[in-house]
Order: sequence, then C-alpha cells, then structure tokens
Amino acid sequence: MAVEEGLKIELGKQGVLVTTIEELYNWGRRSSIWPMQFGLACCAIEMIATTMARYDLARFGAEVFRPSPRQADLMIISGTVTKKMAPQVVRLYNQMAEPKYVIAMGACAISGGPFKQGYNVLKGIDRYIPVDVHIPGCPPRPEALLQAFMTLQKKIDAQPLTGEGRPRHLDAEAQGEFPVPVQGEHDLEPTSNPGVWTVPVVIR
Amino acid sequence: MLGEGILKGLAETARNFAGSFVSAERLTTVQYPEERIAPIEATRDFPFLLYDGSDWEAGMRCVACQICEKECPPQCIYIEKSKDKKPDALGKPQFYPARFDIDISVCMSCQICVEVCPFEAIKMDTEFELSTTDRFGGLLYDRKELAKSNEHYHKIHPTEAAEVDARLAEEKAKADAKAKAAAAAAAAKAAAPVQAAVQVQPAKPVQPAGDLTAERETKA
Amino acid sequence: MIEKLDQIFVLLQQWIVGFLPAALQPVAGVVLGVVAIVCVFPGLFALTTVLERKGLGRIQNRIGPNRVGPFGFFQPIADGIKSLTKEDVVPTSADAVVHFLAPVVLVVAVFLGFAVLPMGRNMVLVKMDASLLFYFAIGASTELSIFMAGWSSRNKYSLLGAMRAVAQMISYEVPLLLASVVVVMMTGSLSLTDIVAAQNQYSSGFPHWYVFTPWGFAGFVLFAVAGTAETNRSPFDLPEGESELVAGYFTEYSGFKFALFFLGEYLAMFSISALGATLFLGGWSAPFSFLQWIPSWIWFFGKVMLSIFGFIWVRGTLPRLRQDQLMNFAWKFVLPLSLLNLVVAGLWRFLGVGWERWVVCSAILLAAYVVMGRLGMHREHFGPRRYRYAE
Amino acid sequence: MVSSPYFSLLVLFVAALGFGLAPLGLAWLWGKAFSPAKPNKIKNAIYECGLESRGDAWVQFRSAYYLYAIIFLIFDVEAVFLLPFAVAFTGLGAAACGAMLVFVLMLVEGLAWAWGKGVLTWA
Amino acid sequence: MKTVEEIKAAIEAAVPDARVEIVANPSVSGQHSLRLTPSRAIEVATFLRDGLKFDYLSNVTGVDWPDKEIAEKVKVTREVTKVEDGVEQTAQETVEETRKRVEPGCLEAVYHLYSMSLKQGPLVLRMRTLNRTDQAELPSLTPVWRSAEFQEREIWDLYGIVFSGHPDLRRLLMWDGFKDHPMRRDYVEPDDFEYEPTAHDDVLKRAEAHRAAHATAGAAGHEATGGEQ
Amino acid sequence: MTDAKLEFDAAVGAKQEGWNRPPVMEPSGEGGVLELAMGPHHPSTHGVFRMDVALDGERVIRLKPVFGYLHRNHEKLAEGMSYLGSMPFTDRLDYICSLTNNWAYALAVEKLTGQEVPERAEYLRVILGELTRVVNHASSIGFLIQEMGASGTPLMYAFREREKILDLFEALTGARMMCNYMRFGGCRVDASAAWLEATRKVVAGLPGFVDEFEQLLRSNEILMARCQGVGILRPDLAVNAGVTGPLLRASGVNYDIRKVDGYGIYNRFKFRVPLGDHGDVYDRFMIRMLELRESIKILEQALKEIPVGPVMDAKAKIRGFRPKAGEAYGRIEAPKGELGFYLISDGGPNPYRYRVRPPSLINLTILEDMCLGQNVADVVLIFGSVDIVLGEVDR
Repeated sequence: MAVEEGLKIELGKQGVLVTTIEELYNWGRRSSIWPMQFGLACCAIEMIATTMARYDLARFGAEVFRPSPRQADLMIISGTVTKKMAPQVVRLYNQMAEPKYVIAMGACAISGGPFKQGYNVLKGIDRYIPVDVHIPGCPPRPEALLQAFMTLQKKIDAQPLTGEGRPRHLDAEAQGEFPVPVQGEHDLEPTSNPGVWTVPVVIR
Repeated sequence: MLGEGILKGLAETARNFAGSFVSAERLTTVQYPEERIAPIEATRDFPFLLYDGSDWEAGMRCVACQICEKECPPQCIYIEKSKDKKPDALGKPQFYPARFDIDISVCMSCQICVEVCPFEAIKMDTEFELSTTDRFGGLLYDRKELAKSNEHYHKIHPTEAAEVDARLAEEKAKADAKAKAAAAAAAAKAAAPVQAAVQVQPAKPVQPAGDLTAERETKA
Repeated sequence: MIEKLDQIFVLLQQWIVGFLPAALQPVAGVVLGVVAIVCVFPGLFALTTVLERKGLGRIQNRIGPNRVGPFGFFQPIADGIKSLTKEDVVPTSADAVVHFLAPVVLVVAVFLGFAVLPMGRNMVLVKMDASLLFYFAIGASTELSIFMAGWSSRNKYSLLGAMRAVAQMISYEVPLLLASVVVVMMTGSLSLTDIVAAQNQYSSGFPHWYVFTPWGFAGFVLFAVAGTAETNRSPFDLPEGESELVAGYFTEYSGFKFALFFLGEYLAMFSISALGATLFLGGWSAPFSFLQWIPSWIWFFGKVMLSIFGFIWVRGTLPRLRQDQLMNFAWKFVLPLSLLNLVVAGLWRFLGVGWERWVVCSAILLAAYVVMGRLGMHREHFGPRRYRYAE
Repeated sequence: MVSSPYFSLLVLFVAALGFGLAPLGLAWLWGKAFSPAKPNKIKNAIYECGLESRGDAWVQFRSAYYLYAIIFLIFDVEAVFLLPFAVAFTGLGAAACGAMLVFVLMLVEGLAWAWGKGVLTWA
Repeated sequence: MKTVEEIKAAIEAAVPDARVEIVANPSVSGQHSLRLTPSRAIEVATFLRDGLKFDYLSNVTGVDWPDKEIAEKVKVTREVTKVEDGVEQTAQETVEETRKRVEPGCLEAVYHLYSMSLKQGPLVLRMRTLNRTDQAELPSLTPVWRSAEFQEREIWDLYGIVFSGHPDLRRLLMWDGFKDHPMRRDYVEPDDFEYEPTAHDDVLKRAEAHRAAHATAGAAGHEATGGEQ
Repeated sequence: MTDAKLEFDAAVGAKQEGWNRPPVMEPSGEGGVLELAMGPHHPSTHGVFRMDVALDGERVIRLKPVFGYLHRNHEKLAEGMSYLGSMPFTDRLDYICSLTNNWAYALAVEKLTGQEVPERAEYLRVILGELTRVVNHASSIGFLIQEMGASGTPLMYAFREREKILDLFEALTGARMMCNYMRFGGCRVDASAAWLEATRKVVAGLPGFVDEFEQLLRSNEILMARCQGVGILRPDLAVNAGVTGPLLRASGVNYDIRKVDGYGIYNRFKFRVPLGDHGDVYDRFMIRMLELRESIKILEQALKEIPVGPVMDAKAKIRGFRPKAGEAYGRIEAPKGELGFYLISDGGPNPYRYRVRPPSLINLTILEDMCLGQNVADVVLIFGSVDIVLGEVDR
C-alpha cells in the first residue's frame, strides 16, 4: 500500500511538473506570437492599421512582424488568395518553423468571399493548409483582428503538452508537410488537400 | 549644414515621445478589450433580420420576397419562401422565410440588401467580435441567429431606427385609414398626402459618442 | 557606508570567496566575475528589448507591450520560452556546421569584449595594459560570425546581407579605432582603467571628461557614428535591411539561434556604448563632483542606458542609408575627419593651456565639418529644393 | 597561472561558449522530448519570397568587394602603428610629433590615392 | 477639340489608304469612335501621336463579341415539281422559312486617346479581329505608345488577341502554363466551386455535378461532415 | 543641384525608332550575375507583387515585374452582376482610396446615362475625394519612408491621421475602408451638420500634421541622399507610357485631370498643381507632400461653401437600373493617377463590358526604365515612390 501511495505522490508530482511546464510553455507561446510580415490584399491594410497607434497590436507583444517565415509563429492570411498566389502561400506556410498558426482574416481568406465566383480566386485557404482562427468581415475591423488574436491565445492555452489531444506540432505522427499545389492548364492541381479539407455536403 | 535635418527630425520624435506621456493627442492607443472606441452610429458590419415584439418567429418582418437574395453582390443570402402565409405586423397575411441563411464568411458588408429591402426587414448590425475556430459551424447564420429585436436596432442605430419606426407607423396608419375608409376611397386618398407631410423628428442619440454621433438626420 | 555601497559588488565577491579554501580563492574570484558578466548583460538585454519596444511605441504615439506580466516586463521571458521551444530549421543545402557555429561565435566574441571594460571603481574582470587593443581585436571577430551566418545559409538575401555587413563593419572599424586613438594620445595609456582614472578629476565641480574638449567632442561624435555602424543599428542597419533583403544574414535562422543573433547584436550595442562611455564620458565617474557619493557602477550603467536610449531614439527617427552612401560616408567623411582630429589633438597639446587652443581647435574642426559636409552634399548631388506650381 | 589575465579570459570564453551552447542544447532536448522536428523537402528548401529558389546563391562576387578588404587592412595596420605613438605622445617633443604628422599625412595620401583611383566607389 | 469627322478627314488626308470608319455611340456620352483597318493602324496611330498630338494613350481594352446566332425569316422562292393531273410540272413557289445563321464573332481592341499637350480627349479607336479563334491577330500599338505594353499583354492574357509587334507578349495576370482566355464570354470556369453554404440553383447544380464526377472517380474524403441541415 | 533640369516639351513628341523600350544592359563581367526574385512575399512590395531582378554586384541590370498575384477577376464578376452590384467591388480596387473609386465608377455610369448629380452631392464627393487623397498621400509617404527603413514612425503618424479621417468615413458611410457610398446620380446618404462640423475640425488639424511631417522628413539628409537623383523619369517617356498622377507631375508635366476635365465641380475651387523639376523619388515624395496642402485648401473651401439640398437625383433608380445601349469612358484624378471606367451597355441590367483603367498598373510600365543601373536598395524606393495598390494593379 505504502509503495502505491508513494508512487501516487510521485506521479502526482510529475503531473504537477508536466502541468507547470505546459502552462509555462503555453504562456510563452501565446505571449510572444510573432506574425509573418505578409499582406495579400485589402485586409492587409487593416492588419497594418492594427499594428498602428490606435489599436497597437504591440500591447500583446506581437508587433515583431518578421519578414522571414523561419522566425514567424503566425501567418495572418489577410486578403484574397488567388490561384496564382496559393502555391506561394502554401510553400511559405511549409517553410515556417513549428509551432505555427494561421489566422484567416476576412471573407476572401476564409471562403473566397465576394470574389469567390472568380476563376482565379481560391475558395478559401483552408483547402490547403489548416486554419486556426477565422475572422469574418470585409475587411474585419482592427478590433476584430485583436479579438481573433485573443481567440488564438485561448486556443493555445487549451493545448495540452502530452496525450491524445496534443496539437499537431507536438505529435511526431502528424502530418508535417502540406503539398504545394501545381498550377495546371486550367486550374490548380489538386484543387484541395484531402488531408486538410473535406467538402461538407449541402443538402437542399 | 549637414545634420540639420536629422536634428530636426530627432526633435520631432522627441516631442512625440514626451507628448505621449502628457497628451491624449499623442497617445492615441485605445486598449481594445478593456477600452473601446466610442461606437459610431452609422457603423455597419453584418446584416440581421428585424422582428417586432418578443417572438422572433412571429414578429419577423421579412416576407421572403427574395429581392435581397437577388441583389446581393456576392450571393451570400439564401432564402426559402414558406408555403403558407402568416399575418404580419399590419395584420396582412404574408409569406415568411422558411429558411434565411447568410454566409458571413462571404458577406462583404456592402449594405445593398438593406438598401433594396422594401419592408425595412433587414438591417446592419455593429457586432464585429465574430472570430471563430469553427469554419463551418460558426460562420453560417440561419434565421434564428439572424433575428434581432427592434429594441436591439434602436440600441445600435437610434436615429435611423426612429426614422424607420416613424415611416412604418405612417404606413400602418395609412393602411388603417384605408381599411376604415374602404367605402370612401377618395377621402382616404386625400388623407394620405397630409400624413406624408408630417415631419419625422430625429430621436436623440442614446449614447453620445464624441463628435461623430449625431448622424443621418432627417433627409432633407 | 557610501564607500561600501560603491564597492558593494567587490565586497560581495570577496565575502563569497572568503568561504572557500585559500587555494581556490583566486579562481573563485574570477569565476564570480565571469558569472556576474554572463548574468548581468543578458539581463540587461532582456530589459532593453522591452524598453526599446516601449520607447519606440511612445515615439510612435502608442503604448507598446504592456500585457505580458506587470507593464509588459515579462515579454522577453515569453519571447525566450517561445524561441527555445521553436523548431530549428536548417536548409538542406546550407553548410550545417558553419550555420550552427555562427551564432555561437558571435555570442562568444561579444562576451569577451566585456572582460576589459571597467564597470565601476575596481570593477574590471581583466586588468590589462593594452585593454583597448584587446577590445578592438576581439570586436573584429563579430564580422566573422556574421559572414559565416550569411554564407552558410546559401540564401541570396543572406549572402548579400553578409557581404554588406562585412564591408560596412570593416569600413567603420578604422574610424572607430582612430577616434579612440585621440584619447590614448591624451592619456598616454592603452588601459581603459587608466583612461577612466584620467577623466575622474574635477575642477570647480566639473569633470575632466574628454567629451568636453573640442577634439574629444569630435572624437565622441565620430565614435558614436562608427559605433552605430559597427553594431548594425539604424540608420546603418543595412545588413538586416528588411526592405530589400528580407531579414538579411539571419533570414534562414529560426528558434534560439535567431535569438542568439538578437542577443549578440544587443550585447555588442552595450559593449560599444560602454566603451564610448569609458573613453569619452568618464566611464564610471560622476558628472559633477558633488554627485560622487552615488556609486560608480550606477553611473556606468546609467551612461550605458543613456546611450541605448540614444540608439532607440535614432532608430525611431531615421531611415537607413544605402550601401554605397554608407561606404562613402565612412571613407570620405568619417575617416578624413578622424584623421584631422588626430592632428587637432596634437595641436591642443602644443597650444598651451589658454583659451586660444579652445578657439583654434573648435574652429578647425567646425570649419572642416561644414566644408566637408557641403562638399559631400555637393558631390552626392543632394540638397534642399524648391518647387513650382501651375495654376 | 591563475593571476594571468588570460586565465580570466579563458574562464569567460568557456562561460560565453556555455551561454551560447546551453540554450541550443536545451532547445534540442525539448525537441527530443516533446516537440519533434518535422523536416521536409519544402521546409528545408531555401527561402526565396515564397518561390522555388532558382540558381545558386554562391556566385562569384565582384572584385570591388575585396578591394575594400585590402584597403581596410592597410589602414588598420597603419592605425595600429599609431597606437604606440599615441601612448608615448604626452612625452614626445614637437619634432617627434611632426614626424608622426608626416606619417598621418601618408595615411591621408593613401586615402586620397584610393579615392582618386575610384576604389572607394561601391558597387 | 476636333470632331470625329474632322479627325477622320485628317487621317485620311495623311494616310491615304487608311479606311477609317466612324462607329457612332448611341449613348448620351457622345464618345464616338473610329474603327481602324489593322493593316494601316500603326501609320494612323503615329500620325495621331505626332500630327494631331494625341500623345497620351490612356486606356486599352478588349471586348469579346461572340458568334451570334441570328434567326431570321426569309422568303424563299424555289422550284417545286408537282405531279398534276399526271403531268409533271415545275412551278415557282414562295415559302417563308426561319433560317438560322451564325454571324461570326470577333474580338475587339479599344484604345482611348487623350492629348496632354492640347488637353483634349478622348478619342476612341477600335480594331477588330477577323474571328475569335484562328485569326485573332491585331497590330500592337506599343511601339507608338508605351502605355499599351501591359494593357495589350493583359488583353492577350484575358481575351487571346495576338498583338503582332508587341515586344514582350506574355501572360500578364494568369500564370504561364494557363491555357484559357478567361474574359471571353464562352470561358468555362474550372470545377472548383463544389461547396457553398448559400448555394443558389446554378451553383448547386455545379456542386452536384462536381460531386458526382468525383464520386465516380472514387475520391475519398468527400464524406459528409454535416454542418448543414 | 546643378545637373540638367529636365525639360518637357510635349510638342516635340517621340520620334526616335524604338526609343521607348528600356535599354538592354550588359553585365560588367567582373562577377557573376545574381538572379533574385523580389516578391511575391517580400516585405517591401506592398502586397503580392514580384520583381525578377538580375544583379551585377548590387547594380540592377534587368528587372521584370510579374503581376497577377491578386487578380480577383473584378471585371469578369462585374459583367455578371447589376450596375449597382459592382459599386462595392470598386471599393476593393484601390483599397486605400475606396471613395475615389466609387466616384470614378459613378461618374462613368452618369456619363452613360446622363444623370444629373445634385449640388450638395457634388460637394460631398469633393470633400470625400480630397479626404481620400489626404489619406492616400500620407500613407504612401509613410510606406515610402518605411521602405527606407525608418521603423515605421512616419507611417504611424500617417495612420494616426488616417484613423481620424476613417472615423469620418465611418460616421457618414458606415464603413472604415469599404465605403460603398456613391450612387449613380448622387450619394447614398446625406451628411448631417454634426458630421460637417466634425470634418471641419479634422481638416483644421491637418495642416499641423503636414507641418510635423515636413519637419520630420523634408530636410532629412539621409532621405535627401537616398531619394534625390534616384529613379529619374523623363517627362517625354512618362507621357508616352501613360503615367499619370503625382508620378507624372513630379516629372514636370502639368496634367491634373481635376484641372483638365474639371469634372464634378472642381473648377469652382482655387488650388494649384505642384510640379517637380527632376522627376526623381524625392520629387515624387515632395509632390505628394505639397498636394496634401492643396487638398486641405480644397477641403476648406468645399466645407465653407457646401449648400443644402438633396443628395440624390430624384429620378435615379436603385433597382431595375438599365442604361440604354452605348458606351462611355469616365475618368477622374484618383490619388494615384487617372482612374477610368469604360462601360459598354447592351441595354440589359448588367454591363456588357466593364473595364477599369488602373493607374497603378500603367504607372508601373516604366518601372524597369527607372530601376536599370540603380542599386537594389533603390529598386525598393523607386517602387515605393510609384505608389501602387495591388488590388488595382491586378484587379
């Protein structure tokens, strides 16, 4: 019995240790999200406005916009992703070091938005890469981006370090490469990455 | 002299640096989640459906005429017309939307649906804190999520809502007058212009918000 | 009591060392000194990153980081944890060994520079006669690490950034050295401790800092310019010039290696500030004789932080130069002026103690500055313009 | 040996090396324990604005780059010669200083020559 | 500013075989245009630039006029052989019948010219290709006005007009391997529009077609994930 | 400055054969040629734009712009929807100046249909248009200095003012950036007296802001050294290449559509057109700075004179709008240059052909000419001084 007690306490201590590390790890990550300097379209201007004096993204410690994907933690897809640009976006996402996050800012990034019927517009970047937070709006207000930031922080906070529910970057088995689509004769090939995106069924 | 312009520039930034500690003009940050920029009345974000009274389903003003669906530039509205009719606010039996979906992941907040709606049924909300991690569940609003009360409308766009209410009251009065004087159609016709001449008074804004609140007065 | 406060770190060191057997005492003393350096300056680095971000924010009418910990001061800790746990990406085509070594070399090189800097009365790790020479010798190896980083990444931006960095740093090495030679001439010693001691004298309450002489002031300004360029700070931050070179020589670095570059850059900034303060601003000496009761190390770190503030201020104001202009500025403006400054310093000594030497030396330097500035602006074809209007 | 200044430097060198390597080691350990590295072909390719990199970065550079290095060497070495003079300056007479002035003028001449030859023109 | 008629006269005086045609614009804007013969376009353009000082080419664009099917009623007279009373007779008979003919479409390039030195404009020029497929060639006016460079590239990209004499005729907006000319009115959009929550009839039809095509192809991962009632 | 002043003589015209192509530059052979792709993800290309650059040392010997990374098929979409439906899409063309885009489109449709615009609406359009110009010029200067590496300070100041102006836009039109405000035959809603008062207050503060900007930048030696003599554009080439806006005027060509066409009610206002003599980056920067002051003058006049009255043509239709068959080209002086809309109507509810004449795209025609022989770092500056928005370049 005594041995078991001791073991329990020991395990509990380890648990505490893991919890502490987990908390520290998540706290560090969420307090220091450096976005990649990456603007696509209209929303990029609002993204810039978010970093400017009135809204000041710097308060969250996130004004360090890194131009190189190697040093960035967050990709804010701010604007329309066209089929001409999509391979580059996917490649850049691949080139970011783990852990990495994606915010799809604005209607175009989520679903193609108002331009979704266009022949050169990708109908949502989540066809190729996993998106963590979606912000609707065209363009979303800077406050909406700040709020999305906090949503992302909450998401990071909830990520366990070990076990089943751990995020992708902590899981050695999980997919690490997101294939870059090829620009074909009429369209991107493939039109989506089945590992990331499954088509919901519209039943009418 | 070389360096003069650099010194001037340094003086300018020093002024801003020092000013940021004393003047609000030089420290313009509004610390978002705690502080908020004074709401501007005309702000529009995403559409919502107005209902009168307390029951959203019964009071919905939308009659499923599908004009907004057709006019919506990015085609983000989907409406299914009901099979039956229900009485509307004026007591007239009307169709109602059996389904009214807005995909806000597509909506471009252009307000054209509001402009073309002849029934004052769809208006623009000011809610913007909508970011979500749920792509498919979180961004498709059905009619229940879209329905918001007239009180809400008054809260966010007081001036505009008062105008709309006045206009609707006028129409209702007109309709009542028509019903009452069904026998004397000519008399009813004569009464209408008199009523139309009634000036609509703009309501006072509920929350004064800086210089920019009073907005959209009565159209001249 | 005040004496004790001034020497508190020295006493602390002696006190701790006192617990150890006599044989170990010298070693322990050294180790303690090293530990102090290795702890204090990275700590200062952490503090400076927050202060810089906040200061830039204030210049730009905003607040800056204020949500992580009290007033945002835990920000660097969070950044550190994040960098530590970030994946380390090394491009396949890169030279992995050199790629790995570059940041380490940088950190080691800048740390070694601190060994000879007197940080307070009796507070210097290595008492060396030729400490200034040692400093410059060590300082030159940072160039090596930057070139290693840029070259090994095999990235076009990195390589261009590294080429620029090396060209820039060697070009400003010469004026930096020449600007310091003036001080050596006047002190007659290459030891930084002696240089500070020479300045730690007061006449009618005012100190004998070299910056308060014409040649010293000129030397200080030239030193500041060259020092800014040596540390790749704005407006000379071309090697990492984001606008055309993405992130310059550390484009391909991620995780803590990147953080080490950051650390190295800031440490170099501290060390060059400390050297400048030692050479021209009297090191750890107080600015007025009646303020001598304040501990010397406070003055030293105060001066360093003041110059850091200057760096931040300049960064918040100025755009950066172009590479050829930067090189021209070094070779065609700063270098001739620093050579002239040598001559002026010689004159200063031979003109005697009267007021004449003040007038003559100031006039020569000012005239040279104005004329060379004019000529430079003329040669580079720039100057103020007027505009016409059409109705 | 302990009293030698180079011992202190050695200790500082070791400490600095440790300071550089320790976090890198820690990061490596963290990667081993929790966050596995996920290398792949795309990630480990060279970054070039989101495109696939074409051509090698290691091209031959222009000789002008190296000329600067040579000039630097000349000036740095000559500046080092100035240092002993500077140390002795306070005790020197006018004649010695005049001789040194000539030396400085030779430096200036070298600079003027390089300038005139256009060596100091970048790119 | 000179009227279109005057300009036409001036062109014809300067370039004798120019054969310029005035295309009237029925709208209130009154911006009538001149249709140039492609073979003489460069000469006319140079004359407009140097002679009439239209030094600034503002806007260049393409217009697609697809093949039009015209149904018209035609009275046709033909000989009918009838057997009447056992005798074969040939008689003339007039019948009205509906005939369909396809009026071949064309691609058109429209140029808007202004004069910066005289502060005049606009002058609209148009050129037409012979058809939309194999003879879609027009002379490039880039050698005359540099501003046409990108705009003509764009027209080649989106409409498929080949501008002969263009110094750098590559795709401008779409990627290099792209095969179609998407601004043409008969362009078939790629099948990538399979999901839309507020799908309207035609979109829904396309989505179903897409699903059917991919289901037969055996694409996995297209299972229903709900989200819809 | 002693170098030859560039003279513009439009009467001379261009006669040399093939003169209007960028010259072909040969590498010096002293080292390898480095081929560098700048963009589409590059910190200084204002979005998704790519320049394929060949470098000889740091000197640019070839530069090819690559477009289309933001090609959103605006024209194709517009051909499939009603005239009104395209109005919000025009906001997203040049997404810094949505209101001038609205205006240009409304103007083109009004040309097509002959609708009248009430006087008050014209004034409102001028006020909003000039506020937009202030926003655009201030932020474009800010972006330019940002590219020069000024860690964002001028941009922050520009955006500080921009926020004030965007508040005005929001109070009037309901949105910060995508205003969707103008309609064929007027404006959507009327401005209240309070709004006009707030606008007067903001406009009264603008000269102080421009002073601050000039103090910070105008005589800065680094800025002068970087910008002067860099990226020179000859006026004859500028005209031939269809360059418009501040870029053209910096080359010394007096061509401002507000003066030339006098569209709207611009001929009622007193303002001057600043002209540059050198056509380099510094002139472009200064022309924008000086135009800021002229815009403020126009704003002051318009705010003083604005009459009361309706803001929409009473006959204007919102639904069921079908112009008669025909075509029209309408243009305005947008902050970036001549923004034109070319519409062909076949009498239906949708335009048959809808074409945007984007100033940003056409101003880029001479990018290579300006960059050849310059330093890589200058490419970024020259590109920034052209002031483009990708939404408009690629549409």
